[in-house]
Amino acid sequence: MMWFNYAQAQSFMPTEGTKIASQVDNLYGFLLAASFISCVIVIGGMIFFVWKYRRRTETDKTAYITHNTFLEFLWSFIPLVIFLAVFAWGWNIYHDMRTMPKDALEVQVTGKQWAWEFEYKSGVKTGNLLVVPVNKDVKLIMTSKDVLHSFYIPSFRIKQDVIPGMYTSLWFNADKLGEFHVFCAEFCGTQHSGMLATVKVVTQAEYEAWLIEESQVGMLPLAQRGQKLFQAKACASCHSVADASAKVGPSLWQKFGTKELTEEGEFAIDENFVRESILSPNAKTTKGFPKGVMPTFQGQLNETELSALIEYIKTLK
Amino acid sequence: MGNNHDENHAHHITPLETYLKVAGALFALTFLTVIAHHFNNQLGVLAAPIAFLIATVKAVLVMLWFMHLKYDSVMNRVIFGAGFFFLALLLFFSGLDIWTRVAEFSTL
Amino acid sequence: MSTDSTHAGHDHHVAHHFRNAEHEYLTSKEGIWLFMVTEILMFGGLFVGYSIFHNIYPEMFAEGAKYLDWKMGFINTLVLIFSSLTMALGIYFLQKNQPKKAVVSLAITILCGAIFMVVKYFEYTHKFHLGIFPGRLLDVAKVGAEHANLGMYFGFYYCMTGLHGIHVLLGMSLITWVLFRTIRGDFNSNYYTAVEGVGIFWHIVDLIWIFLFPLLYLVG
Amino acid sequence: MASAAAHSDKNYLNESSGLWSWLTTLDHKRIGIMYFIAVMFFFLLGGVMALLLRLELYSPGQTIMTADQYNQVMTYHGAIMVFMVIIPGIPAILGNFFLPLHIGAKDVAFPRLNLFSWYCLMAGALLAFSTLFTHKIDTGWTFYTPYSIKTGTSVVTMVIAAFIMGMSSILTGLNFIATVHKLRAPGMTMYRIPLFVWALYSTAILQVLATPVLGITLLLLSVERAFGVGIFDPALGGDPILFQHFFWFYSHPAVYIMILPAMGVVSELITAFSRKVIFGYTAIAYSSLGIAGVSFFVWGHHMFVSGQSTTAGVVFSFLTMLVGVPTAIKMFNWLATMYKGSVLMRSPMLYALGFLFLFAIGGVTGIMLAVVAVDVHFHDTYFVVAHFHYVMVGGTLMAIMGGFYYWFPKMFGKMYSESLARLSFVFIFIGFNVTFFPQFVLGAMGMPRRYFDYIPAYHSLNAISTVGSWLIAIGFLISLYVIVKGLISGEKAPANPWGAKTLEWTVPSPPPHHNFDVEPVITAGPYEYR
Repeated sequence: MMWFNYAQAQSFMPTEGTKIASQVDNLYGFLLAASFISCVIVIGGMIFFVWKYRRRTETDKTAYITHNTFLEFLWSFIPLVIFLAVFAWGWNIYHDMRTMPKDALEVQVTGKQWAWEFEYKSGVKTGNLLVVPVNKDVKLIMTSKDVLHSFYIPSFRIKQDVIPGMYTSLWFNADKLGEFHVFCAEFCGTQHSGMLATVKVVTQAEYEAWLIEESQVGMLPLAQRGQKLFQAKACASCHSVADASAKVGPSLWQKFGTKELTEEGEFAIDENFVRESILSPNAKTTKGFPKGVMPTFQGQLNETELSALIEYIKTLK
Repeated sequence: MGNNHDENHAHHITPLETYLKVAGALFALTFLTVIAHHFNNQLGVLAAPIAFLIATVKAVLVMLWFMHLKYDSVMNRVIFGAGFFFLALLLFFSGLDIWTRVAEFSTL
Repeated sequence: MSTDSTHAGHDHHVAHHFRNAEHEYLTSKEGIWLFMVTEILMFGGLFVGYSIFHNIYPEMFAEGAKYLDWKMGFINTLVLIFSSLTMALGIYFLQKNQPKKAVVSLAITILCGAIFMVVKYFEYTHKFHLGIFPGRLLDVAKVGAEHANLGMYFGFYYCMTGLHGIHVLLGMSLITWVLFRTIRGDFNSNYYTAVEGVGIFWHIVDLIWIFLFPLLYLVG
Repeated sequence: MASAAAHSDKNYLNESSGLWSWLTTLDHKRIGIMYFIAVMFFFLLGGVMALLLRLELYSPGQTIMTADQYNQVMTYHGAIMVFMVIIPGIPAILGNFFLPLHIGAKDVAFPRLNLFSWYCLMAGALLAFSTLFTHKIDTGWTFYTPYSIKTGTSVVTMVIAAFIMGMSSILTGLNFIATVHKLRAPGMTMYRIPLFVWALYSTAILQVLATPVLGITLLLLSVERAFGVGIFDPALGGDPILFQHFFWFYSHPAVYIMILPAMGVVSELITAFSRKVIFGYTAIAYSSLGIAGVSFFVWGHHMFVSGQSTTAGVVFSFLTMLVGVPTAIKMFNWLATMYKGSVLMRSPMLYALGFLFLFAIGGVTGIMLAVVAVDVHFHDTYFVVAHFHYVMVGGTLMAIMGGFYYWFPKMFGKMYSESLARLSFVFIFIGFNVTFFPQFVLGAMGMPRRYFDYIPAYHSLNAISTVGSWLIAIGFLISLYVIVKGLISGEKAPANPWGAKTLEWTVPSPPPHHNFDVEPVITAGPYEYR
C-alpha cells in the first residue's frame, strides 16, 4: 500500500526519480536483453542438443571432436568485446554519479543506529525526513555516529555507505515531485530493516516555506517543540507514542506519572526519571529490555530541549 | 614433473665454508644496517629504502643458501615466489584505493 | 608435514603411496614449501597493514619507534642469524653422517631461540612497566604520548613480535623433536626430511625477523 | 575390468571395522566419507535455518521470530553454508575420494595431514556451534567492522572457529597441490589428468594463497576487540574499509574455491553421459587456472559503494569483466561436448544440465553486478542474494548432487533408485527457481538484503519465494531417502555402470584399500570415447 503512495513501480524497477536513474535503467535494459539472448543461446542450445543427440542405442558411436580453434576464439572474443563495452558504458554513468556538482544544495546526513538525521545549512534538523526542491542539485555529505550504514534511494538508483570517522557523499537532481523511500542497505544491527527515511521532493516555493516553518520551531509552545525534537532525534524508531506496543525500547504512551519496574527496582516516572533516562539510559532500564541499546544524548541536548521533550512526553495520553 | 627425476640423485651438499661465508655476510649486513641507522639524519628520505634494501639482501642470502633454494627445484622456487607476488597484490590494490580516495570535507 | 613416515628404529620406512625414499623426500619438501607460502602470506597481511598505516600516520609511527631500544633488536637479530647458521649446520652434519655434531648444532639452535625469547621477555616487561600496552590499554598519560592513537603502533608491535614469538616457540619445540629423533638415530645422509623441513621453518622465522628489525626498531 | 571386479570382496569399507578404525584412518576414501557425513549434517542445519529465515520473511513484520533472532539465524545460515558446507563440500568429499583415483595414486601426498584437516574442520565447527549456547553472533558471515567490534556477541569465538576451519581448507589445498604434482601415475602427464583434477588443482592454489590472509584478518579482528588497537576501528583512527579489502582478498577467491570444483564435476558428468570426448580440454583446463588467477584481482567489486575510491571502483569493475571470459569459454565448451554426442538423461546428467541452466542465469546476472553503475543500485539488495544463490546453490550444490549420484555406485558399491533421484531433481530445480527468481525482481525493486522486515509492496514476491523454499526442502528430503535406501538395499553396482573412461572406473566398486593393485600406466587422455 505504502509503495503506491510513494512511487509507482515501473516494470519491476522503482520510479525513475532522476536523469541518472533513466541512464542506469537504459544500461540495465540493454544488459537484460543481452542476457536474455545469451541465456536463450546457451539454455536453448543445451535443450536442443540433449534432444537431438539423445542416446538411441547402447552402442552409439560419437564424433571424436577435440577442439576447434576458430570457434573457441570466437566464443572468447565476442563475450570479451561485449563485456568491455558494458564496462565502458557503466563507467561513463558511474563517472556522472560520482562527479559532485558545484553550487549544490548541501545537506549533512548522519546515520545512527537506527535512524537518519538531516541537517540543513540554516540549522534546521530533521529525523528520517529529507525535504528537497525539485530540479536542483542536492549534495549529501554523510557520516555515521556508530557503525556502517548505507544510504540508498532506490528511485534515484544511488547508494553510498556511511562510515564513522569519515565523510562520504552522494548527489542527485530529482526531476519528479513526490515521496521516495530511503533504505539502509548495510547491515547495522537489530533494527537494520527499520532504518527507513523519506525523501520528499517539493517545488522550490514549498521548500522555502518549509525551511522557514522549521526554523521557527523556537517560537512554538514547549510541548510542540518537544514533538519536533522527538521526530528529529528519531526517538520514534524505538519508542511508540500512540499505543502501548513495545518496539526496541518500551512504549512512552501514558507512561508519565505511572510507576515503572526497572532492573534496579521500581521508580516513579517523573521529570527527573525521564531526564536521567535520556542522558544516561543505562542507569535504569525497564525490565525486559536489554542494557546498552539506547545511546546517550548527553551533550546533544540543551536544558530547554530537555524540558521540551519531557513536556511532550507528558502529553502522550 | 615428479615422474622422471633421477631416482638415485644425491642431494646437493653445500660446503661448510659457504655456510660460514653466508653467515659472515649476514652479520656484516646487520652491522651495516645499524651503522646506516646512525646516519639517518644525513640520509633523509633514503634511510628507510636503504634499511629495507639491506634487509632484502639478507633475506635473499638466507633463502638461497640456508634454505637451499639455490639448489631446489624450479617448482619450489615458483611456489615460494608466489607468496610474495600475491602479497604485493594485496598491498597494491588496498593502497590503490586508500591513496586515490578523495576525502569529502564537511562544509557545515 | 614431514611426518608421514613410521619411524621404526634406524631404517626409514617409505610410506606405501610413494615409489621410493627420494620420491617421498621431494614430495614432503614441496609440502613444506607450500606451507611456508601460507606463513609468508599470513605475516604479510600484518606487513601490509603496517605499511598502510605507517603512510597515514608517519609521525605517530616515528614516535612509537622511539620507545623501542634498537640495541635489543640488534642483539636479537645477531642471535637469530647465528641460530640460522647452526640450524643449517645441523642439516649439513646429518648429510655428512655426523649425528653427534648435528645434535650439538641443533642444541645450540634451541639455546639461541631461548636467548631470543629471554631478550623479548625483558623488552616486553620493560614496556609494560612504562605503561606501553597495545591499543586502548596504552596509558597515554603515563607514557606521555604525543599522539593519542599511539596504541595503534604498539598494537602492530605486539601483534607482529607476538606472532613471531609464537613461531619461535613453535620452532624451538619442533627442533627439540628432531633433536630427540637425531639422538635416537632416525636420521642419516639418506633420510633427514624432517630436519630439513623444520630447518626451513626456522629460517622463515629468521627471515621475518630480518624485516621486523628495521621496520619496527629503526625506521619506525 | 572383469577380472578386477572378481578379484576379491575386500574393499576400503570392510577392510577394517569399528568406529576407531574410521576416526584414525589415513585412507583418503574413508576421510572423504567422513567429510561427507559431517558436511551433510552441517548442510541440514544450515538448511533448516534457511527455511526459518524464509518463513519469517513470508509476510512483513514479525512472523515467527524477533529482529535479533532473525539476524542471528541469518548469520549462522551464512557462516555454516560458507565455511562448513560449500567450501569443504566438493574438494573435501568428492576431491578427497577421487583425486588419487583419478591420477592413479594410492593416496594423497600427506594422509596424516588429510586426517588432521578433517579434525580441524570438526574443531572449528564445534567452536562455532559453541557460540549458539553463549551470545549468538549477529554480524553476518562477513564480520564487517565496526559493527563486529561493537556488538556484544561472541564474535571472537566465531572468528577463531573460522580461523581453524580456514586452516583445514589450507591443509586440504596444500595436500592436493603436492598430490597432483608428485603422485601422478607413470604416463599421467598434466594434460592427461581429468578436468575434475584440473579444477581441484586450481581450487587448491586458491585455498593455499588466499586463506592465510583471512587468517590474519580474523586474528586482527580478535585483537581489535580485545585491545582496541584501532586498525579497523574508525573511532581510533583506523579504516573499516581496509577490513573489507583484507576480508575480500580472501573471500572473493573463496567464491571460486566454491565454484571451480563444481565446474570440474560438471565437465566429468557431461562427457561421461554424452559418451564423447570433452570439447576443448586445454581451454577448460586453462580457464580453471585463469579464473583462479584473475580472481585475486577483482575483490573490490564487493565494495563498489563501500566508500573506496572511484578509481579503485573503476579498476575493479574492469578486471571483473575479465573473469567473465574464461567462464563463458567453459559454458560453450560444455555445449559443444554434447554436440554429436550420445546423451543419456540419467539423474547425474540432469543435475549437470540443471547446473548449466542455473549457472547461465547466475553468470549473466554476475556481469550485470560487475557493471559499476548498475551495481550501485543492486548492491546489497536481494538481487545480489539471488545472484549468489544461483551460483552457489544452483551451481555448486547442483554439482555436488550430480557428482554424488554419479560416483555413488563407486563410493558405496550400490546403485540407487533412479526414478526417485530424478523426482528429487525436479523438486530441487523447480523449487530453486521459485525461491530465487523472484528475489531478482525484489532486488531490482530495491529491497535490501539482511532485512528482517520489509515494506508491504514486497510481500507477494517474498511469499512466493518462501513457498519455493519448501519445494527445495522436499527435494532434498527425497534425496536423503534415495541415499539411505540405496545404502541399505541398493543393487550391487558394477565397476563401471556408466561406461565412463576415467581411471576410477577401472577399479572395483567400492575400490580396494590401496586403490590400484597394480600401478596403472597411462597412455592416452582421460576421455577416449572412440
